[in-house]
Amino acid sequence: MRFAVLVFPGSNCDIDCEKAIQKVLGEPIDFVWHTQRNLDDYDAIIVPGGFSYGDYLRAGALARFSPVMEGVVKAATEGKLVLGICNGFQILQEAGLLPGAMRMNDHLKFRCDIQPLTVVNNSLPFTQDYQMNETIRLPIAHGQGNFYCDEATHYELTQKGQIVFRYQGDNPNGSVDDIAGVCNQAGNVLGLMPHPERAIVEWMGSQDGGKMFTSMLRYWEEKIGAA
Amino acid sequence: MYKATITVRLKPSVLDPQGSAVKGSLHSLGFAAVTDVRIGKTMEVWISATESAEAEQKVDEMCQKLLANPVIETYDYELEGA
Amino acid sequence: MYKATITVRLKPSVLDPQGSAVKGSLHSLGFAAVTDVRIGKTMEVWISATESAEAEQKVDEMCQKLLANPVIETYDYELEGA
Amino acid sequence: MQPNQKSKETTMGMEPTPEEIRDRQLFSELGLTPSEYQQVQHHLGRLPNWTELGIYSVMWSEHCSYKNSKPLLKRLPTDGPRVLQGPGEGAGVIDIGDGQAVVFKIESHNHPTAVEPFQGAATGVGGIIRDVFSMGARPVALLNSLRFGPLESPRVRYLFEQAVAGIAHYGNIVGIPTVGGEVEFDATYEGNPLVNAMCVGIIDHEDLQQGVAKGIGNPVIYVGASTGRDGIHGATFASEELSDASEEKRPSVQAGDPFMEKLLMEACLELVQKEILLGIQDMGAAGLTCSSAEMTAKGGVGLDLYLDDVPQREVGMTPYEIMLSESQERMLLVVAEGREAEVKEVLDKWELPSAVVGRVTEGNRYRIFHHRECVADMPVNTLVDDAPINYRQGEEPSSYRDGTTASHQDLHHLDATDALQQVLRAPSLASKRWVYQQYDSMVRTSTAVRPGSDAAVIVLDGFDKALAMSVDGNSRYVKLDPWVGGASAVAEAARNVVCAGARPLAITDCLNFGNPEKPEVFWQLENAIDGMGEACRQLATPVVGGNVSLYNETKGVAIHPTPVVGMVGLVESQEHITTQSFKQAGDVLLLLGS
Ligand SMILES: Nc1ncnc2c1ncn2[C@@H]1O[C@H](COP(=O)(O)OP(=O)(O)O)[C@@H](O)[C@H]1O
Repeated sequence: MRFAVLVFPGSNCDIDCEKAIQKVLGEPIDFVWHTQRNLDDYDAIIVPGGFSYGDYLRAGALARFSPVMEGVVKAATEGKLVLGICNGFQILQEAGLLPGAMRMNDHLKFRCDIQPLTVVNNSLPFTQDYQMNETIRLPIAHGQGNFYCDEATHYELTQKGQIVFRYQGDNPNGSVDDIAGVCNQAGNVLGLMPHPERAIVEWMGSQDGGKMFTSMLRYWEEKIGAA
Repeated sequence: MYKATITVRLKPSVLDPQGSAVKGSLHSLGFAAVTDVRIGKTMEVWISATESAEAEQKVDEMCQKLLANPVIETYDYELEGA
Repeated sequence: MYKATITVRLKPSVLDPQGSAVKGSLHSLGFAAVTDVRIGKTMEVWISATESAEAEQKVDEMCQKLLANPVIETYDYELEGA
Repeated sequence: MQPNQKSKETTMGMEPTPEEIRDRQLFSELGLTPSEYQQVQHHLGRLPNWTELGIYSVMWSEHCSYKNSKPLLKRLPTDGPRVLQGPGEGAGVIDIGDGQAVVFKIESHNHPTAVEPFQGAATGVGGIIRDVFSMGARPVALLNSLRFGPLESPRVRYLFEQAVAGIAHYGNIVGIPTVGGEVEFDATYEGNPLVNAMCVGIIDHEDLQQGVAKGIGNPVIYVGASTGRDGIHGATFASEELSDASEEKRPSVQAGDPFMEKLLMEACLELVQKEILLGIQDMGAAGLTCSSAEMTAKGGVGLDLYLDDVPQREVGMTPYEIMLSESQERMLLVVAEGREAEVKEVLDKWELPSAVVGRVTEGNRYRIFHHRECVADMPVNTLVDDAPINYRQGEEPSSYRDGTTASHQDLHHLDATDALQQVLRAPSLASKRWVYQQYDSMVRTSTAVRPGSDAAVIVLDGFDKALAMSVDGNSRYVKLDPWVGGASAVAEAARNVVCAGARPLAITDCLNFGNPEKPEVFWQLENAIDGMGEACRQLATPVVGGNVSLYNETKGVAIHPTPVVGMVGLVESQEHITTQSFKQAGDVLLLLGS
């Protein structure tokens, strides 16, 4: 399974994603510069965290016009896996690949912590190795993770199982319905504020992020096997 | 040369955490008469264009494409010769 | 009831990285005619006051005390009955 | 060469002519004494013009020349078997085996923070990061040491909240984890808060860079943010007491752009990997002046600078303003002639503005050209090496002699429970979670011990070893006894590093003191340095870099003497990493030491 990690000016977690994929899966992974349009060589695209274009204007707003986003849209349409983490989630929202928008955290401060989450949908390519309603702990680190969508959209997200993770306990940013991660209707594009790539080995404080990557690999292997 | 002053606001239905915080601060500073605060962005964009219709069309386009996020924001603008 | 629309801008000499980044993006989106972008804040504050002089004095005071940082920012405002 | 001696129009009015400067003693406005002005005349063999005098004034300020502290700093031990670079470059460098080294330094941004806390603290972080990557090292961790007045004061709360937010903003955006620090609240800092920032980086020995200009005819390349009128005179400002006039004096505060810093860091590290650079230095205090003059002097060469080619953010800037601007996120590079295109390719990829702004010349002249005219011409060594040194005398304060420094309270009447609660409630001792939750402490996925324990631990990719780091200081101890206080700051840092499972390697220090022209303040400085030096000798942890921040006073009253020690230690194996928390019921508690 070939992974691409996108690199925008201001991406910070690109290397962390690479390290995580190598450690957990050992699959090939390339850094792809934001000016490259074509992502046809890859089976999965990771849009990493960080501060693309300094988060100026709105988080993700400037990055979403990068040439590489053409490739991301194409990959998403073709049913390839697209995973947006933190800033990557914001970029995918700005690009219209995921619903909703982010506001500043309700307490107006950046928040870094290890946060308990509930897995709300474990039938996705990204979550199949988790248990339904399992509690997992993943690091969060963001200032604009306050997920917003209007009521109609929220209803739809609920109905279609697009809410994938919810914050447990104290909501760290004020997001609607404690939403921490959502997917598109087809289920092949996932965005989440927490950082699975930061929860891989014991000394990180949690190892719960690994299953997201093993889920993705299993999904791909089964798909290849079936083809 | 034209100057567009663009105001981008959160939609009224969207809760504004920054506005609430500022309201709270104003209250604790003794400004009890403040009943609501909403915070938005103001952007001044200078454009070289020969006529105002041309400038206006451009400003409108850049607001729709980039400067405002229609999911949570609205915009309006004023244009003046500069 | 009055509504004050306060505009807070960075002083012209203060670096506005956000404005520069947005300008860069507008250029790469094809808006080559944009020569400069500066980004500030707009705040709408609703105040209960019986007359405009009173409201004005309050707005002025809250701008000075809290809403603008005089070291790097300037402000102006408009007041209207609401 | 006789530079243009006519006056120039500036935003602030007309620049004075050399004669006016002499006749009206205007050098004192730049912080130069009559005797220093005489020395400048002597070095030039003529009257200096306003630009030249401005350059001398910043180069000879305490901040750049250490004119008050240099004789004392010489007393610190700076050598050791692992020291690859001691004081004198952007940051200290310590060998950690396997061909790798750790690069680190601490620096103050006290005065800017007092004026504009968010930007002041943020740009302090930016400056120390540049110090580390200008050595060629990849920054891997940030720490900070904060001292503010009592939180009961709304003004202090504002300053503190904004400073923390500024530090978080900058470090988070650049993508370097902020893994540790310390916070103390005390009335002594009410008008003069302290913000000291430390950065730690990792490097392979062969990648080590120097801030030097060499190779006659080689181009000097400017890269990064364009130059504006920000923070002109910041360096002299940092060496003066704070007064109400300070805000007036400052045309405008430096504002930081952490996004630009991130691009600058990646681009510079890419140039290091490509082995293109002959010299690299960041434009920190005193901007283009200090960086270019130091590189030139170190290289034993001369330099021609062409100010028209310097990227500028504002129109109509004078040579004085361009040379003294403290706009942030700017670097100066020297490469071999002919390699400009290769450099440009990398800088363009990172979308960074850059320009060739000068050439290395033979001899020792430091010349500046503006609008095709020579506007300054000085022997560069007189700027850097001939800065006047003040040999001051300390004097033991009488309160110390009669033992009244400490106000002895009768402790017998205290109820133990009550006392404990008071101690636990004290903001200086309470959990600092509110602060460090705002810092991304985990980005780069190498933080094995996060903030909240004794020292932070960063693992090194591909190795079993790790680095422990801590910043410490206790100003009340230093106030009571500068020697003991200085020594105990080093000892505390060492204990913290050891408690994380590491062997202490070396320290960097930031000396935050009052006005050294006062004999008691100088005495504090002298004794604190001696105490630190002795502790460093005993622990075999040399001092490989640091920073001095003097004139920390408000209305003539000095802060408590506050040396802050940043220490780095080596954890040999990840199995040795230990943390502060109790692990499980039934474990045995042991008390070690006296
Ligand atoms: N408190 C200190 N202890 C040890 N060394 C110091 C201290 N303060 C400054 N130094 C060293 O003196 C040198 C002065 O060089 P300089 O280039 O002027 O430093 P800076 O860039 O910090 O202004 C620096 O290398 C610094 O590490």
